[in-house]
Amino acid sequence: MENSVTKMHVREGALHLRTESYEGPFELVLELIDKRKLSVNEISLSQVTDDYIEHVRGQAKFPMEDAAQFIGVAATLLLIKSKSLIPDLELSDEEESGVDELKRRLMEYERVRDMMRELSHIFGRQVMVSAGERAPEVVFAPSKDLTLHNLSSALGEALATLEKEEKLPEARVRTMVTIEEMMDRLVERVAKKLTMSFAEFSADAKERVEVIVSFLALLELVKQGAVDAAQHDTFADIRITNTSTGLPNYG
Amino acid sequence: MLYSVKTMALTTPALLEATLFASGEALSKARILKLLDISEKELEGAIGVLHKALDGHGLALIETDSELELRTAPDATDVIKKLRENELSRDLGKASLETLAIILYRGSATRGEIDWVRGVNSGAAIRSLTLRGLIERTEDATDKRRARYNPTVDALAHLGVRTREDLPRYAEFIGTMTEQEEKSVAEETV
Amino acid sequence: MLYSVKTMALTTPALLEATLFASGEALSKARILKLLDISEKELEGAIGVLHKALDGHGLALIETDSELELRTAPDATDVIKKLRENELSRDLGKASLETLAIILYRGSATRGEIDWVRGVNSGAAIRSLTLRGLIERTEDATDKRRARYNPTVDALAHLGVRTREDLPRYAEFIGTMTEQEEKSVAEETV
Repeated sequence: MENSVTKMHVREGALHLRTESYEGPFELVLELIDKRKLSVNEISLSQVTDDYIEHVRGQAKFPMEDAAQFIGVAATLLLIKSKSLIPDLELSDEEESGVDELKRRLMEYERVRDMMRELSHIFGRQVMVSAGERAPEVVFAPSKDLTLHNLSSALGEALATLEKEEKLPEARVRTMVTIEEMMDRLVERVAKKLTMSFAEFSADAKERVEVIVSFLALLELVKQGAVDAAQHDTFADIRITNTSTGLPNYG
Repeated sequence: MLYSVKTMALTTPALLEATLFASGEALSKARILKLLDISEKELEGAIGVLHKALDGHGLALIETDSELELRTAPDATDVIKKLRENELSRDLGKASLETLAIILYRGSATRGEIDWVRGVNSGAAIRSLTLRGLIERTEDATDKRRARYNPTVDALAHLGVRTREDLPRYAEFIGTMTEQEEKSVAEETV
Repeated sequence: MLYSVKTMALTTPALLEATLFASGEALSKARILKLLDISEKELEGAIGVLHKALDGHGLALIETDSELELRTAPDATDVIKKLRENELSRDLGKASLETLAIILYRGSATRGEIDWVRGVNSGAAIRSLTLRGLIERTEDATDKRRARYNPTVDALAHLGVRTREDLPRYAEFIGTMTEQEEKSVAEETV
C-alpha cells in the first residue's frame, strides 16, 4: 500500500526525498477506511483509529512539519473512539466541532483525491504548445518605470519574500506544543471519566476494562509518538519552544 | 488611436485570433479589450465564436478567468512532439497534483483553503507549481495581504483542455464543493 | 490511449496547421512531408483545404514553391501594429523589473537562477525584456544548452551603470542572495 504512494511521488527538484510515507493524514485515514470498504462516518473512524495510530508510530521518518498534522488527526480520532467506548464522555463544543470538521475535511479530501487521479491521467499527455518563437526583432525600448530606484526596490521586495519563505518551516513546527498539551488533557479526562464510571460497571466489567486499558495504553503511545517526532535528530536545528500560544502566521 | 479596428473587413473573432497569434503568449482579457477597442460583452461573444470556429482545426483557444492564448490542439501532440521535443513535461508529484486540482476545480484558492482540504502544509507544492508557471499568485479580493492562487493558461494546456469546464467530471466535482467551501475556516491552517 | 480528453483524430490539414503554428517560422515542404509522414500529393491536398479553412480567420497560409508558413491575415495589420507598439511602450511592470534587477545585480543569470530568486516562472518576463533590447541571451560557459542572460550595453547606458558595485544596495542584495542560496539546494527549473 505504501509502495503505491512512493511510485507516484516523483518530486521536482532535489529538495524532497520521501520514501514510504503518506502525503498526509487524510490520505492515510481514507486508505484505512477504503480497505474496510466503509465510508466516512463516526463509526468507521472509530474503527480505523488503532490502525491509524499504529501506522503513524511506524513512520520512522516523519517530515517534521507534517508530524503535527498527523498527530492532530490522531487526537481527534481518539476523541471519536473515546466517545464510542465511553458513551458518557461528553465532548465540549470545541471538541464536537473538531470531530465535525474532521469529517467534512475527509469528505472534501476524498473528492480532491478523485480529482487528482483524474488529472494524473491526462497531465502532460496532450500538451497544447504555444506559437513557435520567431526570430525576435529587437528594438531598444526602455520604459518610464525603468529606473535604478525601481529596480533596486523590486529586487529588495523579491528578496524579502524569499527570506520569509525560507523561514516558514520553523514557524510551523510550533503547533506541535499545542497538540502535545491537547493529548495530555485528553488522557487526563478519559482517565478521570473511567474512575468515575467504574461503579457503574456490571457483569461484563472485565471485558470492558480490558478494552479501556488497552485504549489508555494507546493514548500513551500517541503521546510518545508526538514526543518522538519533536525530537527527531534530523531536524535537530529546529527549536521547539513551550512559549508559543498563537497560531503561526503565514502572511 | 486614429485607426478604428471596426471598419476593417475581418470580424472581431478573427481579429482576436490574429492578435493572439501575433502575441505568441497569453494576453490578459483587459489588454485585449483595449487593443481591439471592444466591450467585455463583445469579447465574450468573440471568444465563443472563435472556440467554435477552431473546431476541427489544429489550433485551440485556451481561456482562464483572466487570460487567453492560442495553442495547438490537444490531438496534434504526436506531430508536435517531433518538432518541440524539449517541451516534454515532467510528471508532477502527488502533492503538486492535489494542489493543482484544488485550484483548478475551484477556479482559485488561498493557501489556507488548500491546507484545510489537504490536511498538510502545501507550501512546497505551491512553490513548485508557481515555479513551473502552472499557477500564479494574485491578491485576494477581500483581504489584500492574503495570496490567492489561480491556474494559468499553461496549466490548462498541460492537461489538454481549453477551459476549466472541460476538466474531467467537472460538473460532478463542482456540485458539492461550494457547500464545503463555505463551511471551511479558510484562514486557519490545521 | 485510455484517457484522452477528446479522441477525435485531427485531419491532415489540421495537423499541418498545428505544425506550422508550433514551428513559428517557415518550414520546407520536404520537412513537412517527413514530419507528417504523408505523400506530396497528400500535402498538396492538405494545403488546398487549409487555405479554404482559413478563409475569414485571422491567420493565413503563405506558400512559396518550397516553403509554407502561417502568418496573420493581411487585414489584421493595424491591430498587430497596435499590439507591437503597446508591447514596446507599456511599463515594464513588477515581473520584468525584478527579472532585470536580478540579471543586473548578478552580472548575468540563468533562467533557473532567476526563477529561484523570484519563486515564479519568469519566461514571459525574459521574453519581453529580450524583445525590448534590455537583456540578451548568451551561452552558459559550463553548460552550453543552458541560456544565460546578460544586460545589454544599451540598458546599462540608459541606467547610467558603469560597474555593478555602484548599484544601489549592491553588497546587501548580493549578500542576501548568496546566503539564501547556500541554505537551499538551488532548484533548477528548465
